Amino acid sequence: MAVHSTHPPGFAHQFETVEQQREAGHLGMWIFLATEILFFGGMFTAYVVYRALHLPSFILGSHELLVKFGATNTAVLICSSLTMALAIRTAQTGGSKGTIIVWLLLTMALGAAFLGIKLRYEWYRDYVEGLIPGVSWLSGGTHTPGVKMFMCFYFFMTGLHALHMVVGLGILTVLVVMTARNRFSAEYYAPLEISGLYWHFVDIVWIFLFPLLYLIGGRYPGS
Amino acid sequence: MTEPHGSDYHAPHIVPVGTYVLVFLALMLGTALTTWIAYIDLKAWNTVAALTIAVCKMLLVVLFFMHVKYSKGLTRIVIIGAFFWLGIMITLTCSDELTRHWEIVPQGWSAGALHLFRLLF
Amino acid sequence: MMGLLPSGFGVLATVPFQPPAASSIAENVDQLYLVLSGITAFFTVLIFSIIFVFMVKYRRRKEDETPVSTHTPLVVELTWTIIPSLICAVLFVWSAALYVQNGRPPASSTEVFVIGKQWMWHLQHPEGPREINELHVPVGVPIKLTMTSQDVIHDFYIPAFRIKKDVLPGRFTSLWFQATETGTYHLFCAQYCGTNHSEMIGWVYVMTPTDYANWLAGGEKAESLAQLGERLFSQYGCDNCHVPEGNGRAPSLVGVYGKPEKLQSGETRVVDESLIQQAILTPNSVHLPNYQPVMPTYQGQIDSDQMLELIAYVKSLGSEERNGK
Amino acid sequence: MSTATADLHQAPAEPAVNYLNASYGIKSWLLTLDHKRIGLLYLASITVMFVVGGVAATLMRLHLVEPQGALFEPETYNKMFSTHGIIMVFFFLVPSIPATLGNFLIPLMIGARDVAFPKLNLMSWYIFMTGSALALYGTISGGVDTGWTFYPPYSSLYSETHVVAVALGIFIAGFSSILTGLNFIVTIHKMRAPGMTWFRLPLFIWALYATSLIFVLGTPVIAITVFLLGLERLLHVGIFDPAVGGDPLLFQHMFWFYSHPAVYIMILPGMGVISELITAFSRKKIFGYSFVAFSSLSIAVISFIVWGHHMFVTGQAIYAGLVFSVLSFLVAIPSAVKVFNWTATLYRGSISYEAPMLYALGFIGLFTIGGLTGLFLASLATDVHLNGTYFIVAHFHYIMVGGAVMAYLGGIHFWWPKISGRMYPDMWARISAAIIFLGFNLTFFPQFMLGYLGMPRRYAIYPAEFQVLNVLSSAGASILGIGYVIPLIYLTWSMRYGPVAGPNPWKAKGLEWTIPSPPPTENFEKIPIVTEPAYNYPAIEAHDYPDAPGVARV
Repeated sequence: MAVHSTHPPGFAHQFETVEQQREAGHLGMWIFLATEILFFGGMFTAYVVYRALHLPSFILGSHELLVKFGATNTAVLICSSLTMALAIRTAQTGGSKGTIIVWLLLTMALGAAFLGIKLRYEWYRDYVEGLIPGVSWLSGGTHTPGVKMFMCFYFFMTGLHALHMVVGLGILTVLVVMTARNRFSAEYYAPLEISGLYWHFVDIVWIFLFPLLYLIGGRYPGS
Repeated sequence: MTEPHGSDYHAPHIVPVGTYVLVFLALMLGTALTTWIAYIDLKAWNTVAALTIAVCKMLLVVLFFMHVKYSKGLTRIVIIGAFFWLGIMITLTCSDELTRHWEIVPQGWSAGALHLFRLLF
Repeated sequence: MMGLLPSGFGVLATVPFQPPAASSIAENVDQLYLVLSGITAFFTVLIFSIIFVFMVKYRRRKEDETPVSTHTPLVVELTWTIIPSLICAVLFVWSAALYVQNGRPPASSTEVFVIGKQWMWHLQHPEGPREINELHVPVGVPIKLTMTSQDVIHDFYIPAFRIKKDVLPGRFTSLWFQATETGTYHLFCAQYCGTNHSEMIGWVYVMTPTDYANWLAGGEKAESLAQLGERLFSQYGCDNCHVPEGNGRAPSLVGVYGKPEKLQSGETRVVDESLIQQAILTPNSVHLPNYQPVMPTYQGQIDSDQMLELIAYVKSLGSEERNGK
Repeated sequence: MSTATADLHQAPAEPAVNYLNASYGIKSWLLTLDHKRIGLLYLASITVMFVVGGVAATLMRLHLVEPQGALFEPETYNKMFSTHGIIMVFFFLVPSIPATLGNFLIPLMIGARDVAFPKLNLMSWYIFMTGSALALYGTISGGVDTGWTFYPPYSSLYSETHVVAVALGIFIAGFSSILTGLNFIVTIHKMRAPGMTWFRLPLFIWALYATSLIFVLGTPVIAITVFLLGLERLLHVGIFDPAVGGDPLLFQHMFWFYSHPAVYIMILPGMGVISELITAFSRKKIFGYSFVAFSSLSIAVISFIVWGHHMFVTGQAIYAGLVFSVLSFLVAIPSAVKVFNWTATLYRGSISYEAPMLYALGFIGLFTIGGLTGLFLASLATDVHLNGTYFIVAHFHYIMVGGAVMAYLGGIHFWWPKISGRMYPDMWARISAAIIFLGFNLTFFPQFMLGYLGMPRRYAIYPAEFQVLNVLSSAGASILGIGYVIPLIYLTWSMRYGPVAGPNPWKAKGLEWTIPSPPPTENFEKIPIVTEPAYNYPAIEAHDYPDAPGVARV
């Protein structure tokens, strides 16, 4: 049994080796993401059922959404995934803490931009136009119950996703502070790596939400 | 001390910046393609196309950004398991929700089976 | 103290072990139940006796004794994997066949409508009589119950007939039975539905055909459901568009009941109670190709009693046409 | 595996410093990262919840002594059975064995110093307490009357009780389950001592691994489901409201996607405990180790594809009914395999009858009955008659109480010397085991008969012809209640006055018995190196004793 005379930074007592700790952290995060898949999955299941039962209404509802903002936000999130990956790579290769912080801050800026666009140009507009069931709902002639159902799913799913974005921004803030305090090195950067997994996961959720919410039934003339 | 039964451990793989940029460009292209296809009339295939592209984009993110391409077994089992379970939930829920309007089972087989059991017991 | 015991057993002797079996379904369900009880008893006794024998035979006699090792032959494991599998396979096929059989009402069934609401049962006979928490039926005649709820989920349960089905709002579910014994039987709500769930109970009276005819004749003269529905049909102006000849702004409803229709969405659905209701409440969701989606929704205007009357009317149109041919 | 068995007759000394006395004060407990102390925190909290749920059950049984109801208005009775179900299912049975015995034992059994994420472990307990507090608030400040199943539209639109508070409590407590499951899976994968291969793990670990899979894969779905229910109730958006195109049955699907596997969250750890108990008290290797291990995993997997059998009469499509029925029968097979293997383990053993073994044998018997009556409910045609009646109530209490609670008590009695370092009076423990067994059967066997006779469940008043069986059941419940109170008393007593137990009072195998009782905070002075399979009790090869009549004695 190896006796650790010197404890590397961030090493916890219950582990025997740094490697064991790193693997445990990794596996833990992946299992957490598996639970997240099932968490969003419950919502997706309900979505699949109601979409099949109320397809015409879901198409009508989907056409209330603005594709340009959905697509822009997809691009914004993909950019933020890239900057996140580069932040981790910088730490892996022993880059300066300044560079890591710049990448992290860029990631945060892009995340904030996503939320900004969502709030200002989409949800606020929906609020004004009375498209938010239970909060501000002006049911006009074309708004069958199915349309309301669609808008429910739109807000539940994008809302839950946005909540995850906010949590992600919080985690990134902590990472910036930790980096500034020299907690990471080329040998130890597990928190960065694990938070990165979470951030990419949130990106993947949006990759599915975009076509499933904004593009039902296509947007071609006559659709 | 190492994992007692053959380790999953791999020295952390450092992905070249070029790979990240290529993946990024592919993702952006995918987004553009998804949006563009939505404006073309493919009938029911619009949804199929959009979801296919989304799955490809997800694979790119998972394999490269999340480094699954460079990690072994257990991580992949976790991911595949999670999607498999999601599949169970959707499939079996739909086995009820989407078959309620189906014609009731044809008369023949159940009556036949019942007759068989009357003979047996 | 001693005197209490026999009377205690006397009370126990009054406990019935089987509910009355008064329908054709009850007989075949009871056969299956009996076989299942046999299987349960057999394996329970088997496991309990083996454990008991081992407990006695292999009890520890000395603190430091060493037991004889036993190995795990694969054939033993396979035996007790395969035998339960076979038993389960047999049980599945038998019970599933019965279930499908018991779920299919004969074509000749008389239809009775059931509405559940907190906390009572409304029952409507096709001839017109309405009942609350009571159902009078003739013996030997297949009866089909078409059921819906006005509020929460209920469940229509007649233990003596071994039948049960949830009664849902916004949908129609059905049950059928053919009573085999005259008598009075419990009717229960078996899905928890709120405060007075346990008071949502009633009685089913199975009568001889003569008695039943007398009962029908004795009640106040009521219009049949279909007649009431016909009145509503013109009252709401449905007949302006749904003209029988089929040349109006909306499809003719003559003979549609029970037939498959291809909808605008491409889906083909058989016209049943649920579809008729859906067409009245959310017309656009089921509208037919070749017609404009001009029908307004009647959501909130038609209560569930009226809905049943309209459905009964549409169904009667079907039968008239069939009679005509 | 190094063994440090102490002689029973020699009064062994307690270790001077152990996890119980390593630090003092409330704070040292509330901020502890030690898995053993966290296990005890859970033990205390779920005991409180068990008492709350138990009181509700007792009052219900008292009420049902008379057909017109002896105590309450129907409204109160409805709140009573809802409280009983919600508290017992979500706040007692689900965390019972995993969060107490699992937390305490997993690191000890696999040779680790702690679970993989101790801080997360403590956080799970705080999350659980938050959820419990909300649920208790909801039930005390006016109650909830939806039953533990929360079926809409009753729960979403009609009930006028504290549904949101309780649903939120369940939502929050769900995350405690998720994090506990995550912690266990990572611990079992990554923290095993050298030489502790998968097939040397105690079967309790296999069972908890299977349980954790369900925690991780099922619990998120109940979380999102009650979340949707809460939103539906607050905003009336219509997700489960048929009037605007929603489908109440969708809730039932999503609810049972978790809640059926949750049944196996309750019983699988119990099965693991029984494997430990049977081997320890018959001093035998388990019969068919790999079959028992893999049956745990297959039960966990199959548990996710059978949920529709709760919906055979709720308006589910006939095809779905057929699919779910055939899948439900599949569960019977691994369950049967387990029962047969436990029974076969006794064969040629050296069986002794201390209290934990009595619980274990009781478990096998009651689980057998509970399991076999499940066949009635997987069978479509009989389920139509029995669904929603007392038959269901009896069936799942045979599994949940006759199974899970018996195993939980057996496990507590078995590991109590390890947990507290003290022995309890064995005679009292045997008496209480017998009382529980008898009381249990008297309570729930009449309910099978009531169900077949057609008495629906959740009835505050009932037709008079059912009275005799109800009185019998209530009588049994009072005996059962006494049976539960006795262990509470002597276990508490033993913590202070019980004789010192020593490291291995049962002479059992397993890493947890190689260290002092109570264990030191770090568990192992030196991480052990494992060289032998689980349950490696000494045994004589039969061919060495060709004339041995059944069992050879040395």
